[in-house]
Amino acid sequence: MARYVLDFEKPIFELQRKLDLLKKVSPLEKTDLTAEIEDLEHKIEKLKVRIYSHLSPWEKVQVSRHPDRPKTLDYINNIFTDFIEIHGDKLFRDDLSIIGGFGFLNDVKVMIVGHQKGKNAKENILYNFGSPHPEGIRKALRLMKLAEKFSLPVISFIDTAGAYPGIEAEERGQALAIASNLMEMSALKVPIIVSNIGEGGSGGALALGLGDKIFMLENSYYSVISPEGCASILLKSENGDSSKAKAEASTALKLTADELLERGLIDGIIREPLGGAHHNPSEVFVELKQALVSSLLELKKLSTNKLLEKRYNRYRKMGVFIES
Amino acid sequence: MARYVLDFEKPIFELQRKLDLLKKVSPLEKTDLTAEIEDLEHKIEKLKVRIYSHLSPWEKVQVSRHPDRPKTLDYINNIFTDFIEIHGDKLFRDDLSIIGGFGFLNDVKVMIVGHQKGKNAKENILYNFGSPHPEGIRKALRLMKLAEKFSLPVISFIDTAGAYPGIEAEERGQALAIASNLMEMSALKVPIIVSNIGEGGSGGALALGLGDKIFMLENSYYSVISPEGCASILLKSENGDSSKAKAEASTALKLTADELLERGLIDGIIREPLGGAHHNPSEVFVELKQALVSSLLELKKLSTNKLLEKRYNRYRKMGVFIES
Amino acid sequence: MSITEWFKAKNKYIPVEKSGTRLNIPDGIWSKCAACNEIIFQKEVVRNFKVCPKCNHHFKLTAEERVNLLLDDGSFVEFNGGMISNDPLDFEISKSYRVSLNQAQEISGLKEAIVTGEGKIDDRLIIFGVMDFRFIGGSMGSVVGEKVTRAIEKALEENLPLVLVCSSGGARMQEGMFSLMQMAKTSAAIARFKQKKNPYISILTNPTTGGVSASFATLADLIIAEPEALIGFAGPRVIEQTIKQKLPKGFQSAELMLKHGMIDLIVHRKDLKNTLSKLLNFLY
Amino acid sequence: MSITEWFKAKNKYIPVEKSGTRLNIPDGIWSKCAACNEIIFQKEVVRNFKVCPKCNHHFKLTAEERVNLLLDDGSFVEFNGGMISNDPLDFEISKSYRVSLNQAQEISGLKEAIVTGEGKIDDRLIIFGVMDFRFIGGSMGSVVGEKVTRAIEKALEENLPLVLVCSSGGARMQEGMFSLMQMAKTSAAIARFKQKKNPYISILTNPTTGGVSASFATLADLIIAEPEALIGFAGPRVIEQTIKQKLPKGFQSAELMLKHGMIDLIVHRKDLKNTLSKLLNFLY
Ligand SMILES: [Zn+2]
Ligand SMILES: [Zn+2]
Repeated sequence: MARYVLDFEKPIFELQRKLDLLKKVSPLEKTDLTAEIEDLEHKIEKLKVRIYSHLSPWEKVQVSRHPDRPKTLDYINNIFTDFIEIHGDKLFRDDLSIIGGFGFLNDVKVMIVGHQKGKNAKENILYNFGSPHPEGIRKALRLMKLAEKFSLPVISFIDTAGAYPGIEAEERGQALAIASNLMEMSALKVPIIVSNIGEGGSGGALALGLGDKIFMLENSYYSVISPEGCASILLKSENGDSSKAKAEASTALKLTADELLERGLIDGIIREPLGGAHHNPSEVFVELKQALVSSLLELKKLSTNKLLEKRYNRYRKMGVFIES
Repeated sequence: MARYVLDFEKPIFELQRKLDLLKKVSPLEKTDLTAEIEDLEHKIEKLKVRIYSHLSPWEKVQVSRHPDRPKTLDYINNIFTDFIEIHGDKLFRDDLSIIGGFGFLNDVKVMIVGHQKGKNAKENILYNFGSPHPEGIRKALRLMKLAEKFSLPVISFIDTAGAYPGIEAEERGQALAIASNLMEMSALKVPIIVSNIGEGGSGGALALGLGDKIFMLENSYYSVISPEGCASILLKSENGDSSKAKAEASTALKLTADELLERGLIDGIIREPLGGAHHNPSEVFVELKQALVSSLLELKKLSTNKLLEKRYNRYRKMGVFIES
Repeated sequence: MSITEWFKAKNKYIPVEKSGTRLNIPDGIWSKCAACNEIIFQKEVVRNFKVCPKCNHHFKLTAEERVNLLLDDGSFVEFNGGMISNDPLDFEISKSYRVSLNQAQEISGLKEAIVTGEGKIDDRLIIFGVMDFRFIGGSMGSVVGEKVTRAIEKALEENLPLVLVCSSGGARMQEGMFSLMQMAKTSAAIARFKQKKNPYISILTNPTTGGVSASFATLADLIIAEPEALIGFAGPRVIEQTIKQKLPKGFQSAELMLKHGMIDLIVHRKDLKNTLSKLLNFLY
Repeated sequence: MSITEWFKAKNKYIPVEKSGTRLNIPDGIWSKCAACNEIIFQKEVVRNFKVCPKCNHHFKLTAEERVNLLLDDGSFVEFNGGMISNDPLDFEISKSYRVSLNQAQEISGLKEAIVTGEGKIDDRLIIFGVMDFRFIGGSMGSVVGEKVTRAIEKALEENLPLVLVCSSGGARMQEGMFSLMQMAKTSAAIARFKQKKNPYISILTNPTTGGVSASFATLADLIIAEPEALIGFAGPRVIEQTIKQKLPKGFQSAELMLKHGMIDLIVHRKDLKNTLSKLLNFLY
């Protein structure tokens, strides 16, 4: 079980610790503790179901950021074979917050791109917490254009709090880099399948997220602004930093997979094991792989023109307004 | 007359100084100095012809680098109207060693690009002595691609000792930037007319120099390596830094306009006034403008396919070898 | 009178001084420039295209002031003027989105943060859009995205040049992912527009950040910025929170962005129409 | 026997150890690695694809060693093997170019600094070229430019993948502007090649600089570099003279260029053929 414990998970971990203790002392005691152990195990299972099966949007946001959650490289290694990593934007720098390369999805050759987060402090520094600079956004585009030239479908993974908001990122054209990806991806002549495996933070996520099929993991989120950002802007007079404010913002933003599916903004949800993908990653790998394979099969039936027309129309109709 | 005096010009300037002195004292003297003055003027004219009309390759290299020589911006201001400068590579930086923008050549809308050198230390720091970093090379390409989209012919001016050989220039991909320009320019769907107005230093010059018509000013040079570089590599045991070595290298490299025209590597030579373009710039502006106008007229008659085929063949046949 | 009616009704040039609520310039005959603190004569500011005569600070213009500044007298015809937001998320934090919309409409006299239509620049017909910062910080929700997209599509269909004047803090968070998707929608429309060779010029005014700068605003063939306009992706406060230090003065200014190669040219407001006209002549 | 005859004559795999003059590795059973100064057993180095078993330094390979390393046994057929330089400038400084050419031919057993032809990688037919640094520093004059261009054109005509192994100090100054123009010629040929969708992979080995790196070498769809290879435009000495300071260690190495986004991947020589084969499979 995970080392890193979220606030709302604490009751489960309390009982779990009790159980571990009980199991440890059991052989040393004279009285038979089997019943107590079974009872506690039962209790834990019930508590898990009670807590995990009705996560609030803000709780899901926290799960989506769990350090033990599988990251893009885990999906690459468990879903694809023969991965060959390709580096660089051929312009400025190899931004490691973006990973990509060739791989086989079963017997189909594909190009993979994704945000790469770390699982610990050291990795997170290396990957800049999965937050790309413009060169990372451009690296992703370069790989996608390479895929287009050689007719390889693009499989994209989203997992970022957002494009990096730093001085140099601004100076090197973060805005233009994102805009260019959106423009180019909208017309890329190969299928693009996007899976949001964790955080879908605004423009930095969308820069790898425009495509023909958009999946979200059950506990991932996708939002125009982080709940924290939203809370601090709208609730600055009250306490925008409080958990309550963040929870309120998370709910208001309708950022969960369920909310977005309901509004037609995504195509499907990959269910996660109780407590999140890190409680049983292989289950998620299998389900996501299945979704990718069948989507690819479906998209490959379309002519390029039809594919691009559908993609355009998908985004063309997004938006809600009244005309008088 | 120019402030900056080249070694081989010194005898002329000596006499000139004498003449100036004579003219100054003449009104104060009792004897009539008119004859002496006229004689001296005559002598100077003869000396000028003798020295300037048979410049050696190394002397021409020196003239090509003369600080008072007209620079790209002078040609822009005197040949074109309604110039609007356009900045930046949309990637990293606006490299001021490259200047470019829209302008009218008579009534024809064109895109102008060129290396920009300074005429004094301050300007040269601003323009980095006309030596582009990769972002300058890419800026030029961006303007040329813009010209292609909007069907504007490209008028390019070459005047650089070479692409800047610095750490950051290497890190940002100087080699790839130059290569990309060559590749893209070879297939650019608008006429490209190139004028070498001073220094044509290797790859940094060629990066703006691939085109359909290549002109050189009489005292410009165009070379695979600077005479200094060539001398220091081949004559390191002797004194590669000596004027003699540089002169020898300049001759061996066949880098003058005459030598290159003879070998079919350029299309025409713009004659300069005695002593170089800075002795009477407007003469050069008029002659170069005439050459640009008539070349453009000629090139505009070609279909795009024909234009590109001719451009390809032009470079395709360059090279001398024996097949057994 | 709605802006639509107003624009339709007007047949002659409406001088800048008659326009609605002014931004950053306090009322009164004399006032203090917010940028240089000098005392300036209101009429002179207005005559100077709302540019401070002392420090050249470019005050924000309203949509109608911008129309008057850039388009030929009486040439503007608005499109889709009646389009309004439908609050797709029933959004309410501290204040309901519907209330914000009503307030913005009252303050600006506009229905949304952008006005689009067709008009002429020196007799050349163009498709034109202009954002108004008074309307929830010029933020882009469904209506802005839709109107921009329709303007792009119209320019494409009719083979006309496209000119968009941007002024925006970014995506409108009150419409959540619908707002984010307007970035995709408008960028996709630009991709189609660029398959033909009609020019698209964007004018970035103070400020242009977030979802607008990261979509259609920076995808133009030529990007003009007004002097000292704040231009970037992340807002300055977000950056300061991330890097945990104050930003240098002038960071994210048009001048810095020009230096970093992101902008084609900076043009003083008084020369804007003329430069735009010349550029269109080169491209079209 | 010329390299052409040699290549034509051979029908079976010629192991690396039988090849001609070695670079950087002194003869003898035991020797010192020039990179790490460790004593290394010659046979082991050769068995290890001329990579130092102690420090992984990749010693330069000759053209024929490279053919043996990368292409299927006996599959290589050379093109244009007889092409030689004609000294277009009658170049002579300190030593005549003709003498340099003769010496290079003697040392290398080659006619020029590149060998081109067709061959197979895991049974896949490709157009292949490999430069040899022993021949006037792998410099590109008319012959190299022409042979590279013909190889590109051949790959285009026959719809075959193109693989070029680069090793060059740059343009060949003894052919003056003819050399510089080979950059234009080869890059123009690549532009045409790229209009179709056949893959072009370049392999940058130690060193790849100057006119070769600034033309066809870096225009590949994928760029592979060997570990620690010196890759750049300007040579290190020229840079040091310009900036008037010593360059940091590892500057212009393949590893630094990878970090700066200029190279797709770095591959150890022992994995080179296998990786190349896999990449071709993804692209073709
Ligand atoms: Zn002021
Ligand atoms: Zn070693």
